[in-house]
Amino acid sequence: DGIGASLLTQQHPFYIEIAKAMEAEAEAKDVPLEISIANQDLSKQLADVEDFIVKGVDVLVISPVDSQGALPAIMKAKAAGIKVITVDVPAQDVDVASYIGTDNYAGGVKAAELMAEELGGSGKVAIIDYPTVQSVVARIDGFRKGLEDFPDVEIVAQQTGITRAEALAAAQNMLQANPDIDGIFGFGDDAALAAAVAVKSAGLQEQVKVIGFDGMEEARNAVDSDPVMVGVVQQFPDQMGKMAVDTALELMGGAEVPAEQPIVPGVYTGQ
Amino acid sequence: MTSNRQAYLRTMMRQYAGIVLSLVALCVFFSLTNDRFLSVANFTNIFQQVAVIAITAFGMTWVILLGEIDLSVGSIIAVAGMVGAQIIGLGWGFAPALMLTLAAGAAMGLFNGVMTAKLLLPSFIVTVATMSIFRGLVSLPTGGAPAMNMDPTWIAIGANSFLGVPIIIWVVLVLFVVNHVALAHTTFGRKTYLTGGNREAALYSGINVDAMKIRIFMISGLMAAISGILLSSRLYSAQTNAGMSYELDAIAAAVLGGTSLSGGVGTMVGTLIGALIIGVLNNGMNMLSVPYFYQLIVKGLVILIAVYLDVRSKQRQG
Amino acid sequence: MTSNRQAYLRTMMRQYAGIVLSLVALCVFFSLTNDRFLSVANFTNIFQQVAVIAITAFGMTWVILLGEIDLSVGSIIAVAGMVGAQIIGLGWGFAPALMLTLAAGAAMGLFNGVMTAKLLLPSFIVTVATMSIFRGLVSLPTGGAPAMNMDPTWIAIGANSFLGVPIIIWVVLVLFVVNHVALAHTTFGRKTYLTGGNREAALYSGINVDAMKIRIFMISGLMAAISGILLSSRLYSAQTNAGMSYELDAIAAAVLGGTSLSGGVGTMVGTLIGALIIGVLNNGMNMLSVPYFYQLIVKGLVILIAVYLDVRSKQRQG
Amino acid sequence: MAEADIVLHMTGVRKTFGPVVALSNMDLTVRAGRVHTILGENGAGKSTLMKILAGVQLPSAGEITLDGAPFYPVTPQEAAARGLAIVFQELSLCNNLSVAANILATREPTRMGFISDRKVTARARALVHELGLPIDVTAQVGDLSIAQRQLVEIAKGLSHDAKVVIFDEPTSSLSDNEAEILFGIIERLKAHGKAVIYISHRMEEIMRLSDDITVVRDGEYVDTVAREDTTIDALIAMMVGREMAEIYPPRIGDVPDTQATPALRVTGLTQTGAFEDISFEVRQGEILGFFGLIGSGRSEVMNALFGTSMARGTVEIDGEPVTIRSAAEAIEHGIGFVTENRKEQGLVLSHALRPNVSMAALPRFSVRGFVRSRAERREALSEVERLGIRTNSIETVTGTLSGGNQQKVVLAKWLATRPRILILDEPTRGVDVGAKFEIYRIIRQLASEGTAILMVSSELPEVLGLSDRVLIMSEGRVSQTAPRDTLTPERVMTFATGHVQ
Ligand SMILES: Nc1ncnc2c1ncn2[C@@H]1O[C@H](COP(=O)(O)OP(=O)(O)OP(=O)(O)O)[C@@H](O)[C@H]1O
Ligand SMILES: Nc1ncnc2c1ncn2[C@@H]1O[C@H](COP(=O)(O)OP(=O)(O)OP(=O)(O)O)[C@@H](O)[C@H]1O
Ligand SMILES: [Mg+2]
Ligand SMILES: [Mg+2]
Repeated sequence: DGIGASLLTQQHPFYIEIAKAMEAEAEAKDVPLEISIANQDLSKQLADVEDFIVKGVDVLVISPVDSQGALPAIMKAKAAGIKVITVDVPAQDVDVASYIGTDNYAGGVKAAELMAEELGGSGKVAIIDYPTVQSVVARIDGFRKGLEDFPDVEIVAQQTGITRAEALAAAQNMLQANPDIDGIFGFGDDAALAAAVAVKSAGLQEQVKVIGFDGMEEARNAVDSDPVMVGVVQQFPDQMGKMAVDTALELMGGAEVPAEQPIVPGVYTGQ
Repeated sequence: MTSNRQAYLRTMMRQYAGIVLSLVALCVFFSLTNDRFLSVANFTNIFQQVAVIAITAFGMTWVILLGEIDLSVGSIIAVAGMVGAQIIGLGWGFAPALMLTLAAGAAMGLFNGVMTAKLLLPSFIVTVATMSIFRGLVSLPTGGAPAMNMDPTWIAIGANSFLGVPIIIWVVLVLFVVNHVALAHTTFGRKTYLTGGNREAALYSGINVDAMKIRIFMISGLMAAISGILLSSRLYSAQTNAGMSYELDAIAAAVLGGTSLSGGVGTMVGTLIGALIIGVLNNGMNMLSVPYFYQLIVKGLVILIAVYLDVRSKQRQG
Repeated sequence: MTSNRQAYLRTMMRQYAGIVLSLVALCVFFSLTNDRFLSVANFTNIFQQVAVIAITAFGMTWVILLGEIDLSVGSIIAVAGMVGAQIIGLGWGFAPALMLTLAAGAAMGLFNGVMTAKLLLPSFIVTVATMSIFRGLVSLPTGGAPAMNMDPTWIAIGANSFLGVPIIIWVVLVLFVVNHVALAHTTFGRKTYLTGGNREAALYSGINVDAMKIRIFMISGLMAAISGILLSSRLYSAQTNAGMSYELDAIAAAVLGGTSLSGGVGTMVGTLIGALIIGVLNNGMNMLSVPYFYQLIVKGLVILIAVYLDVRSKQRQG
Repeated sequence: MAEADIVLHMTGVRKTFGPVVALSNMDLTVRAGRVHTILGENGAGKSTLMKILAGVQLPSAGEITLDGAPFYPVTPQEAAARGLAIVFQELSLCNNLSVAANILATREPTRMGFISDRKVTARARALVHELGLPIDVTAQVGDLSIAQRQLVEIAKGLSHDAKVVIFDEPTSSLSDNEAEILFGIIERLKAHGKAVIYISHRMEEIMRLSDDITVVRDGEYVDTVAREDTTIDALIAMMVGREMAEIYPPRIGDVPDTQATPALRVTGLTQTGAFEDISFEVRQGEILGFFGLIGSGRSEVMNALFGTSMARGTVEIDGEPVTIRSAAEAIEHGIGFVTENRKEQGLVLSHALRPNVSMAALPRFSVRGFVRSRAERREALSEVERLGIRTNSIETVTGTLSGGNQQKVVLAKWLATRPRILILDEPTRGVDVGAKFEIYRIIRQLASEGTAILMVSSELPEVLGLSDRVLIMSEGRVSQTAPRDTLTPERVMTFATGHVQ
């Protein structure tokens, strides 16, 4: 009994924050909570959920490795009479008790608006992406869509940079190929922070503006102190984690909960 | 004859003493610390979770026995799922999808085999390269997004049971028996051992070493494709990052089971036990809610200890 | 003497013809397709990006020459960055942090070496296990989050230049020379070739094979730690997932450079060229905005072609 | 003889490997300035004893003294430092390095801590020159023939100064020319007052070189005799435990009809750089000996016949022209090939004896792809019996057998294919006298059953003792083919050295 949480990674501050917030709330409300980490591997996530079912948890909190791919895990849990809450990444084609998460697409649009504003409505932009993660794909889609309103802002390059080191190399090489880049959008804090380093090592800090996504502490500090980092779309993992545990408790108590509990991302541009 | 059989049993005991001990010790430990561990439901879980690694490891065992290595199996797992999903998506139906998926697996193995045997490239580097190539290919149809595969028969493989036992477990057991018999009792298996033991001597004894290599990489590709089918069936979808780094788990299972990376030594029985050790360990630590990073540490330590026990028990008695 | 030198040059040509050809072909292709490729700034980029792989590959070359393998280097890279960040965090200052980081790398290598040499476990499985163990350890101080390391000297390594050349490049060049000289011109290097060529013969010649193994795994750990320092310096932080799967790139660099995975054959020159091929390829494809999945495919194909050219040029002339 | 001459002395030395007793009770007294031969059957424990002296293995029990002081070397360095040099039986060279690097391994001359390759080459060249060995020190060892590697092994063993020099079967892969060089070296060592321990199965050279001879049987000391006080027959009797009248058994039945279609006819076989225009024929039941000096190309011809290397020319089997492109095709045509290098081309050393015996004849031991293990076991047991292979069981790992017994396993493997044409390349390398006789008897037997036999050998007595006709090769060409009874050793040597046209 209690809550079982299957999170998609533990090597990202965003998820560490969610896990911390959940643990703190579970402690405060005195409810058993177990967390397992799927390490971006859907079959590990399925195995984790199966193990939760054997252990007999009451509520499953899951941040799917993949919104479609989580289907069998969620169906198995539901078939075993377990209530399911999705966090951060929604599940497709299956109803869950509640979804708590950032609207990534909207966040991407906000990033585009900020970028256009910083560039004064015209300039060349590069993107660092991570094409196999859907929440990231939604951000990039939102960003591209958002820029459509600014015809003078042109996307000249898009490369993949999953880890910070890869993002750094990708940013360096894009800047080398396109020295007239004015802005870089990184799909996450890591990508943006790496891009900022690349900008400085290319000596382009007067020219290039970097915008990130996630808004963890390190990135917010960078926005405060580093003129290259002009802003970051901010998610609120602490709220998400707390809300997930509270919702789980309500479900355990038999209460009704809203099917969607969106958390609107903010835009952080410094103090 | 009796003394022969006894000698055989003694050899078996000696051969598997170390890893069987490790497996039993793990099971005892987990059942003492968690009362739900020792249940039919949980053992079904373990077997299902371990199926993909075990089957891939069967194929890997052939490759390693030959003194080669196949690092591309993780990518083949992903390609297989994607081929299946795409063909189901075209509406061709289950049987053609299954056949073409298996054929794709064998074809990727064929590519590895030909590169290794005919161009004389080291299999390590060939399969590092094809690991990257196949991983790139898998993403082309969907641009990196997963492809759903809701074909009812496809899903049934991972979800249904036969005679009360999940089909996945049947598949593992049947493939185990087939691979074991082929390795231990056929001339093909014998030639594999001989070629792995001394390639040149095998060549001089009339064994077509190149053909062996090609066939065995095809077996490895085929086994990986079957793993890919099971995986995508369990997940209702083909993930482009499916099977990532499974090659290491498959190799670890084979080596835990006593397969020597220099070729010529190893058995399917050992590989199955090796895969079960990995499965029991993952499952048991989940049941105990061991935090993720500690799981990594414990897993590494258990592998070290199990291999050590294996090596030592062989030294002692050998 | 002149004829000796000429013979030497011919050997060199023959030895590196295949990969030098590959490297030149790549450079020509990229400079034709992108006019900013052929610039000092870009070659600085390439060298910086390739530094981590190259240095790790230097260590890996020793290990492979001995006939062993070290899959734990990627995790050691991460641990090194984390140790540095933690010690800087304690306020002990740059020099102690540097020393302790290097010591940590050597200690992890020592562990690998002792397991391999003294417990007679295969290095593949030992380092698969320690890859997992070290990756678990790296996350313990921060629970998986990155640790900032803003020590000005630490950052300067990755950001500053000396005589107009980035310090990182100096580090690569110095380590290249040191490793090359040690391998080609010292008794230690000679013993490495002897042991990798024929372990038993080395034993009979009185070489302490166990001690060689331990020392060489320590070298590999040390090189990985230096890579970890450079990486964390360039990123201002220690990432817990740093260096993931770099072991494969390092092995690929060494093998591209003509190092034989069965031991006894290979050079540091080859490894450096191999690392540069990988670096030029990544850089060039980024500059051409090749989509990610196509990059994976092209990278695999280029590795295959380069190794093929290498093998063929040796067969022809050898 | 004065006690002061005694350099090395041992009593009750014992060595076991798990259940295997390699040495049970060994005594030995070696004196300075004398050649002390150790004689014993394959697997008697000779090499094991030498490895103990060389610091490669530790004795399980027993006392050893060197110059009166206890001597239990733990490492090869320690043994070398105490004045011991050894030429190992099983080649222990690194194929990836040059001859010079191998000879001076771990003793490379350095300059300020760095190896000077020039000095390595120069010193190795000087040493090889001094020893009078015909080897190029800059060649890669991997490119050398077995015989040349043996010479390198000798140079390596003699690369440092020593009081006691051990030679473990140094001539087993040498032809007489090189062997003569070695005997000269041994004479010089003796003259310099070194103690030489010598192991060989060639009785003629033992009688020529030795001063003292110690016989070992089943790991146990039998006796030590002075050369003057004994004869070959007496030694063999001591060693084998019975009398042996004749080493070369007589032919069974008549020499085959010269009119019959040859089982194998080769015309104009040529491989550029290795051999040229080789023509010969061999009939069923005939033994054709191939003699020549090292590197005369005999092994290359055999490889070409067996399909393991390519050559031009025509090959006919039973009058039908055939093309053989692989060992598999050769075996299908009924050809068997006992290769000269048993470690590399002959055996899977890590595997048991049983699968090694059946490996070239798998179709005989299988039905519909499944191995018939009972038939396989029966065959292995009967070959062990027939060839007198000294082993615990047919499941013993071949790598742990003594060298001579490994050679018999290679023979067993090819006998199991029931070949119609059998190529034997140095079939008795490293085999003891008793076993040699057995092998010769089997060769005779096969011939009488109609097998055509090509026997390459560098041992002249063997070639002359067994062949019906002898083909002599010199520098890749056939310099003479003649019936056995028209040849004398001197005539053969003149053809082999190419001094007659
Ligand atoms: N490492 C080992 N493990 C097990 N048995 C061994 C090992 N080394 C040697 N033996 C056994 O010890 C015995 C003596 O072997 P050894 O090589 O000393 O014989 P040998 O007298 O040199 O024979 P040969 O004349 O054939 O060279 C043999 O029965 C052999 O099988
Ligand atoms: N493995 C090898 N690689 C390269 N060259 C070789 C090899 N083996 C033999 N050779 C060379 O081929 C030539 C013919 O050697 P081969 O072994 O056929 O002669 P052989 O008459 O059988 O003499 P031996 O008694 O040494 O076997 C020699 O010059 C030898 O150096
Ligand atoms: Mg011997
Ligand atoms: Mg020969």
